[in-house]
Amino acid sequence: MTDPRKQRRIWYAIGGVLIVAFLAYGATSFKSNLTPYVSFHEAEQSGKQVQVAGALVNGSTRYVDAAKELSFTMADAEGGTLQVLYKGVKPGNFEEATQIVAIGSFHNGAFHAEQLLVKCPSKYQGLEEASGKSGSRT
Amino acid sequence: MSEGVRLEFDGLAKRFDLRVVFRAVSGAAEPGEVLAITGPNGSGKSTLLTILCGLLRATRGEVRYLADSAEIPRDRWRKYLGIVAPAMSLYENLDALENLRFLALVRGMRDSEARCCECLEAVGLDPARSTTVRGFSTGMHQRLKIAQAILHDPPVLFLDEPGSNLDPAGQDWLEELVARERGRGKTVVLATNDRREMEWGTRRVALSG
Amino acid sequence: MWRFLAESGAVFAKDLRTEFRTRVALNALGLFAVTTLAAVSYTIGPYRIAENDRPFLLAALLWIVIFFAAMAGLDRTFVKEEDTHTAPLLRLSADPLVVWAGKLLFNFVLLGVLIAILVPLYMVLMGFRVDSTAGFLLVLGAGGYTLAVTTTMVAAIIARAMSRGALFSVLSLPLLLPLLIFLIQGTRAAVEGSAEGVSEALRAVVSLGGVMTVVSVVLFPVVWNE
Amino acid sequence: MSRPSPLGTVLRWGLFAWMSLVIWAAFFYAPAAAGFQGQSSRIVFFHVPTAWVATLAFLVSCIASIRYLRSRDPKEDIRASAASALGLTFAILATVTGSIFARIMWGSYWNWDPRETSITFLLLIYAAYFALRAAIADPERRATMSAVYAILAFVTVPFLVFVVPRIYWSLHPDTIINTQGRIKMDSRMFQVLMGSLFGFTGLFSWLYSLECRVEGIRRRRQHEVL
Repeated sequence: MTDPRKQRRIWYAIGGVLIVAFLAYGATSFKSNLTPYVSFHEAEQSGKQVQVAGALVNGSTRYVDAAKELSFTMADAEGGTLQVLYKGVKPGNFEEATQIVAIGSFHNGAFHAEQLLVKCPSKYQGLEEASGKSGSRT
Repeated sequence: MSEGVRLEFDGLAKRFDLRVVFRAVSGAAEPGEVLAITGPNGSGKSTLLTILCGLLRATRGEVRYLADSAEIPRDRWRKYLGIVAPAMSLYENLDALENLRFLALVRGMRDSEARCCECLEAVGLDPARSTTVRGFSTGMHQRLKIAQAILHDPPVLFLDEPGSNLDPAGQDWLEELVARERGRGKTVVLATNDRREMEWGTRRVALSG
Repeated sequence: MWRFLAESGAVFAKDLRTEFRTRVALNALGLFAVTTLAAVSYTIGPYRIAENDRPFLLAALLWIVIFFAAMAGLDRTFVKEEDTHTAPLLRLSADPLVVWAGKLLFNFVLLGVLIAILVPLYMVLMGFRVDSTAGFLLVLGAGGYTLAVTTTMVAAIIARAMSRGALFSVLSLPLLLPLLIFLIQGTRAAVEGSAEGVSEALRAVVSLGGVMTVVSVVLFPVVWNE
Repeated sequence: MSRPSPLGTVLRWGLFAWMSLVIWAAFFYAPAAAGFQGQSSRIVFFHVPTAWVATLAFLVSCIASIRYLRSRDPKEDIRASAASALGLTFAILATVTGSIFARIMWGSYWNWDPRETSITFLLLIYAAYFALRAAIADPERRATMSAVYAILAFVTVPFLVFVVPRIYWSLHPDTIINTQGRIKMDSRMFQVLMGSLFGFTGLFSWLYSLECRVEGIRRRRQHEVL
């Protein structure tokens, strides 16, 4: 109880440190495992409704217009692949997709997607530059 | 806490959104004095008292509590004051003793039980100590409020129309109480329009409407 | 320290005693919870959700019911002090942090009672089953605390305002939405028995609760004394 | 009222010229980006700066709130409310521009992409902030309560605005400076974007000073009544 103002400042400093500590503690948990995606392996094992994310394998797309059936192969970062079947209209920018999320379940040897989310190339680059480099992404 | 407290306020003004309650009110009260604040209805007597006891911030101006000319910081004022005001109530669902016991506990008072009973006796509520406040008459409620204000024996007492709803005997007893507290070096601030109560004042601040 | 505990205990005991005599807050909370639960159970019921969607949807619905009920009653302790004009005396008598701790404890216990009644009912009515009971209890406990600490702060703010009814939920929800997201994920993980998922969500909830606690300790006196 | 200073006049005209240049450059200097529908990538020059200003305003409002609680200077309250009002405006602009972009690129105006979610929370908080201000008549109390709420919001919102969009996979194009810390942008586009960010920040500071002055005059007139 020497100087109340000094004391208060110390308490505020402790409070600030605590807040930062709590935020840091939480942030690690957000980063590590809060994504909704599962690995291809897990999707094949569980057969439950899951979300998988991966890249489109070039040239694997097959689309039957009359039946509105789309099939393609997805590849994950470790090089694993997954055959995906989707009933419905092919998304407009599907061929240009760099990354795809498929929501559905694995059964009868393929992943049956009920919904597809398509991420477009998000490179803010000029049309002419990008077209020369397409397909050579990391 | 036997030392006396000098109360000063200077240039106080209060405005609610568009309504100006008062502008530039100043005054002071020494230990052993009774400061009477008078003024017609709506002149801001109760508002002034809430500002003086630190429950409301003034738009402009300053309030100071001085003990031996050392200023008491605002967040400690509450330890030095007791207040009776119409706009403040006790817990309706608790009985008289429970109310005082609770207030004594949160004030961190020792041997609170004895002190609570003493205060109840002082205001003449001893027979009603286990009656729920909901069942109190307005006069009894007023007495309990006074008991609550003197519970911790504060050096500053704010009394906002303390005699309202009291019977003649109660008013006599109140006058005695004020005189006694004054004699013990307490600072009393009294907001009233009652002619008799105004007489108790040793200083006066008159608010205009 | 002991003094602090004794004094906040007194505030808590006072609130509990008045609550027992009137049951305003408990009725508000309980009736709200039971009504929403009945509506949810009637319109959705235990079998209308596909097996695959159950963990997530049932977890989401459970927390929505709890949050709804919380919005209905957790502001009572502060609003009642203002409405019955007892707040000024409490303000002059007690240390602000003592009031905060007492009220927080009261809200936490109130939520605890609500959860203790609601969750078994929910399990029966919705066919809700949990794989990891310990994880579920931890999520409920941490979630209840963080919910209580946030709403206590917002309730203290709105008690000093006009037209409070709607204001309480308007002010609370933006602050509580992240918590809601984490709690739903944690509960879902508990349902599926994923210890890892539970611990991830718990860390997020504890982090949020910790931040709120620190901020409340600093800011509650400011709000309360205003 | 004092006459506007010559420096202020120069700055205002400079801002006007700069913003005109930015608008011109956004459409004629920068190229269209690959993979976007038609010319839709150009919205980035307006969408990103408005979102940035909304966040900046939120930060300014929070700092002013903390300063108000420390100094009790009504000027800080004016600053906090002025920054919040601008923040709300720019958050709405960011939402609208983003929503139009979403319609063109993903086929729906709104699909709760994480970034759409986080801006919604920002909007909700701003809205709640003004609901609170409207509900308190006493100016000192209004200033304190809204300052506390702004700080409460500020400690919870980072979870949503800054953390959640980075955890979840999002349809939203990568931020300019991505997780690897590399700038992924055509140099001409980058120049225009930086110019636009600078211009919008200037626009914000001009509007902010105007807003503060207007509110200051409004209050002074009330004080003249006093």
